[in-house]
Amino acid sequence: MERRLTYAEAIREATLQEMDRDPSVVVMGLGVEDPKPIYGTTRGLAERFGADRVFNTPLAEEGMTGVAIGAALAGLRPIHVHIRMDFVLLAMNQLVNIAAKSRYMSGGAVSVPIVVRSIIGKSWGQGAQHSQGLHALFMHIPGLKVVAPSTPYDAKGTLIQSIRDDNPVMFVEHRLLHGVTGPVPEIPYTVPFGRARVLAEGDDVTIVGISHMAIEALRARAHLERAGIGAEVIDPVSLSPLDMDSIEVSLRKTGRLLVVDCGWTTCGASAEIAVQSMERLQGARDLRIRRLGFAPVACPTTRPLEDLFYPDARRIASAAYALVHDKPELWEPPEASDEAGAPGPADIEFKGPF
Amino acid sequence: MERRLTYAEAIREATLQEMDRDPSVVVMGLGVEDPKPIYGTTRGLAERFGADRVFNTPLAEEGMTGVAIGAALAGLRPIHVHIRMDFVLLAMNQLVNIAAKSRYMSGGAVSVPIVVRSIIGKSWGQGAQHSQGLHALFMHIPGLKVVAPSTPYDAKGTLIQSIRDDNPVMFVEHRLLHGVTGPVPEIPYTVPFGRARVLAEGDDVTIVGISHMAIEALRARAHLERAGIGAEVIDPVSLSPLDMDSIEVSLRKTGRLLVVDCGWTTCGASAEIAVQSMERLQGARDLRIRRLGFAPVACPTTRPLEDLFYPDARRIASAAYALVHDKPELWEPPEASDEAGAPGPADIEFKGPF
Amino acid sequence: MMARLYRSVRRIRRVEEEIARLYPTDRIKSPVHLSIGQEAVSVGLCEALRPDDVVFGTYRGHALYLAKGGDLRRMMAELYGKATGCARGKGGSMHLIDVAHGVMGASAVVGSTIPQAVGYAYACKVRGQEALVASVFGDGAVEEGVFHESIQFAVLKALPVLFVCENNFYAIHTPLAERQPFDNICERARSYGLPAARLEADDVLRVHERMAEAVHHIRRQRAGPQFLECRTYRWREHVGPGEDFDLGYRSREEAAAWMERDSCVRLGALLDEPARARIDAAIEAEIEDAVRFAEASPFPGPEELHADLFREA
Amino acid sequence: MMARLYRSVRRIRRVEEEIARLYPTDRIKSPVHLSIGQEAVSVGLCEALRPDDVVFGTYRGHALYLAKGGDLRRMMAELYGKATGCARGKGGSMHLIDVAHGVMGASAVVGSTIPQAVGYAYACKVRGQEALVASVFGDGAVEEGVFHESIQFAVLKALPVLFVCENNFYAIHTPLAERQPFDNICERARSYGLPAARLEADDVLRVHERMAEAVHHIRRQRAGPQFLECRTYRWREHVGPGEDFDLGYRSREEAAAWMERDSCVRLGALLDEPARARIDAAIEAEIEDAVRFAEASPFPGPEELHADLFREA
Ligand SMILES: Cc1ncc(C[n+]2csc(CCOP(=O)(O)OP(=O)(O)O)c2C)c(N)n1
Ligand SMILES: Cc1ncc(C[n+]2csc(CCOP(=O)(O)OP(=O)(O)O)c2C)c(N)n1
Ligand SMILES: [Mg+2]
Ligand SMILES: [Mg+2]
Repeated sequence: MERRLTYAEAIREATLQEMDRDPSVVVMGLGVEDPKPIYGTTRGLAERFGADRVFNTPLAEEGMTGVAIGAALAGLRPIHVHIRMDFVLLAMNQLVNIAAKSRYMSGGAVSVPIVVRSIIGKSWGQGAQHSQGLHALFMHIPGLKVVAPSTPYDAKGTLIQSIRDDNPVMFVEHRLLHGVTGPVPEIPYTVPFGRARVLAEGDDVTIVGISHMAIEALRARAHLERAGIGAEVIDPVSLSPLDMDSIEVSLRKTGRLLVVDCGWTTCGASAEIAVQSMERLQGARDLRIRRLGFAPVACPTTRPLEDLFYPDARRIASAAYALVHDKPELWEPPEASDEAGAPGPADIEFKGPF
Repeated sequence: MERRLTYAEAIREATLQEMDRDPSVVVMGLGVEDPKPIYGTTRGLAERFGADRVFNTPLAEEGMTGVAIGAALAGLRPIHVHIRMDFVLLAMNQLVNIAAKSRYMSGGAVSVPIVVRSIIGKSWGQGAQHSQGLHALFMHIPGLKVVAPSTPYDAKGTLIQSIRDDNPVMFVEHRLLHGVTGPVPEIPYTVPFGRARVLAEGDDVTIVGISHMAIEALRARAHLERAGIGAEVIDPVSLSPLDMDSIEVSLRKTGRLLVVDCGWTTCGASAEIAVQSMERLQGARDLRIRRLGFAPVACPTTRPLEDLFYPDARRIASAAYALVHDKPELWEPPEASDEAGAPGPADIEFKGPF
Repeated sequence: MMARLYRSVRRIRRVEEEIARLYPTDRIKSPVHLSIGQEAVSVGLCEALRPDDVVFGTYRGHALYLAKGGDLRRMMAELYGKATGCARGKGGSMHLIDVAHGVMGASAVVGSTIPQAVGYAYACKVRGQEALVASVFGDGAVEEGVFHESIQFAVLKALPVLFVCENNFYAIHTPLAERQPFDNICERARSYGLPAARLEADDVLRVHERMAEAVHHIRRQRAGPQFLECRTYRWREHVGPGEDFDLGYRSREEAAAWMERDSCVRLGALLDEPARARIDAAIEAEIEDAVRFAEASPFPGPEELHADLFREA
Repeated sequence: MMARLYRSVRRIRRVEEEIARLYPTDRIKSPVHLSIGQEAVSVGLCEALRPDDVVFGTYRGHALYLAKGGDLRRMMAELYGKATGCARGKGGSMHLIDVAHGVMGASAVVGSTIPQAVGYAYACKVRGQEALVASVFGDGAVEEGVFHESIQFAVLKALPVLFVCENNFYAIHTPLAERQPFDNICERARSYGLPAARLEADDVLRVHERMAEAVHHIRRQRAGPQFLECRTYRWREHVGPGEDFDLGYRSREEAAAWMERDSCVRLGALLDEPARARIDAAIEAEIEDAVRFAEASPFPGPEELHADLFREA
């Protein structure tokens, strides 16, 4: 029988197996050793590996990121966990000015093998400061790798890959993915960076869904199927490096690209994927593009506005439909198709900001 | 006779005139009151307006940004100056989590009228941490305005506009622009955000040059002219909001877009301008695009590599030529044309990081 | 004064108990960080402030908002996500604001309002205003570098700020001793050269007395900021309506010692019964009204999504 | 020991004087922040360290690099932007590094290597290594929040770090008193509960003695970090080869008092003349060789632009 884990369990298993394998791996962050250990992803690690290798930090994101970098320079492989990506903004100097540049500006004398795990929050009135998907900020910076897996399988495989990578890796999770289950082999394995996954095939439109939006894209695909549209759904998995080859193959078939991100679109991952697509196809294949992401405001807390702030399966389907039929969205999936349309579990609402 | 000022003098004049007009304007930052006052841009302000309105700060970017925000909430209009944009990374939390969001998450109860001036460094071995153009990071964030004037005229006009704006404005300068001279009326005037400038007309290719790259684009245009290519050069002036209307008008004519930035391209301003161009023209006009920016590494200090790291007039011309003739760059402007090609003064080399 | 203090503490307590009671209905779709047990700090502080003084707080902000005079109806509506909320439904429990009453806003990023308080005070000082600013934050916030940067500038410029650290001994579930080398927050503050004192904040009268003294000094002597560490205790879970003694990170006994000294009960006992009953009844009526208001209010319409990003003339 | 100390101070002084002499040729296309006058700090520190100990420094890094044993040829080549430089021409004067000799790198962002030193020490401690880490930074760095965050964690985990603050009284042209409320850096450090002392760093013998003491304690007692404030003086301009008394932010008299107590001269006078002359001659020869090496070395080729971003197996 196929072994299934949640995304959170997959992350925990990857961490545990790598810590078993390599004594230089350590886990640090606010609440990694806690009765509510980062949604279970760090549960039991301190008991197993001891306080030296798994430790809570003071509230000091910039400083503790520097500590992680320094430990990495000395040969450790720290995994630094942030329960919200929003807090990583406090550590931008260490990440961008130090971690991303140490190797280059030392002419290769050192390297900084750190993994920065951070979680994009969503739902239950998280609000403006607990909901940001800021992966594009890191994609902008040479010297950082960025990965944002959407399945438990890839969560485990890319986390192991991240830990073994000799460079700083921003590991982006999404709060609503933690409860999602999927097949995960017990044996340790890596999923390489720079390889996108075609989650479902289709001939009419290519939907690239980042992180949690890969799941929404799959749901949208079911809606579209009933409207006679075949959507190919691609999960880039890693954002830096970005596997444009796979996206290009799909676009040569469909000629239509919809990129859906759990982040803003301006200078976002969706902009980059769209423009690289165009750079590759221009002169060779007509291409129509479209981006969806956070509304260009801060995330409001009240539910009716929050629902408008985020793209979801229905709006993705509408946008894809418009792209295919070359007109502004007029079509909406029928209400009744919602249940049937969901290939994954409905979002599990969670309460509280953590 | 036309009155001419340097870019630095224009900034100083804008500041001085606004401080005269509005007692709530204050200037703060490391070295604003200094024998070498931010390349002269804050010279004499402390003597004129007193220590309460012009003051040096401790080295504490995050905290002092919060101080500026708090002062703005109380009705002051702080101009916070950073001699390098790289240091603004220390203040990302206050800028992104607070300044950009205070108005929205208070439902409009407050606003944060601050101007954050920061300077992109270049030349004389500035190196990885004194050379970054990070405006794309701010463009990504709703709630921040971003402006990057390239001429003394626009420097004065947009700075006055920024100071009068009731919202946080990131005012981006470039070290090599400070010495550039141009016509600047003495009377205070504003240059509105969201209006690009067509610096020179042409039919074959549209070159959008951001900040200092607008000048390099003009130089490239002279090279191209001699190769029979007419380049239209556009300076977006403000990056958020972005005047895509003007760019669209140009592209409907040329069908070819080269965006040149003094920053990285991935998820950069160049990506955003390219993708919005495509979103507007798809189905209406065939469009070819190309981006140039920093090489995707940290900025090296040694001159031979530094020269390769940055786009310059010659490489811009080559790229535009390739775009027009639809082939990889083979053409280079002849060496001899360099002098003639430069419409502005040659870059003034400066020594030292400040 | 005793009646005022009692009313304020009791009102906050009851509002939060009511929030906890309503929470399982899922009509409050917002994380709530309750101050139950910690009310004495906000009340003691705000009763020492003038209406034109301002406060900056945190996501654990109901108590400070109410104590400073924030509108209860609009707070309740905010928790319900309604258009009549103090942030028009866009901020929720973690971002309460009432500028008219000097509640200048709160942040869900620990420590991040501290420098704003200092900046506000800078503006007050250079404009010759008498207003004073209180910055309220938890024991965790002291660990953030920005706390130091803020206090440094406040002392350097002799600004009218009262720093109030609500030391409830935990940051989420991590005790202070796991995060800070020593239990000596005051000493660290004092190293910047400002007066700093520790007080047990289980008695609102004492808290108020000390706050009033500090406020008086800051306002009259204009010699710069002061710092007060208020030792207090959170009775409920870090976030949410319930208790959390089952989690194992702290014991019910530890809490019981604080609950026994409940400021609300002790103060109530000092009032004469009919006066107390009148206050209590008025509070209940006010809460009922506020909840009704919140429930009856409309949600913001879709056009609200794009409103309020920028202020344009 | 006296000869060693003299040699090291003199060598740094002469190297930097030579850099200043060469600078107008524009062959060093890199901003240089000279330590002339401040050598005693780096020398006193590094002579107290073992080869396996490591140091983290700043853009004002020539002295620390050389004192710790960094390769002079590769440093000079780095300033020239040559492929043989310690960072292959990619780092320049502000980013000197020599891992083999425990010079772990420097940053041009003030304060930003302090937490790295602490993190390195964490690794040493949990792996049971005896190595000790020195973190060297200026008086300006103390103002950054990250200084506090770093010291807090170092004390919390009792890490083997020696914090060395080179207090030269200025950050660029701004005197300490305009930036910090009091001239009491040690007190602020001490509030975290670690031993902190101030010393006048005009005498390399004394500096060395105190450094050796601190190092001994940290290594043997394993009781955590220590802090030393070294009061010193920068003789040249903040950045660049010249003097800057014309700028008006400080006076030549102020500097003269320090120059009179020049560590290099005083120590040299204690040595017997032939020994001193031998040392001096060797230094001159070494410098000449290093400059020749730098000048003769090739620039990195264009393929180097994209190398060294990532380390790939
Ligand atoms: C900068 C930052 N880091 C981490 C968090 C997650 N977090 C939320 S509340 C909290 C505890 C803060 O403790 P304290 O300051 O003592 O306040 P209390 O909740 O006890 O009132 C933490 C760590 C955050 N919100 N902001
Ligand atoms: C974070 C940051 N802010 C500002 C600067 C600009 N800057 C460069 S050196 C310097 C002065 C630092 O003074 P100090 O720490 O005392 O060192 P010193 O130069 O005196 O050795 C400043 C402000 C910087 N490099 N980094
Ligand atoms: Mg607490
Ligand atoms: Mg100094």
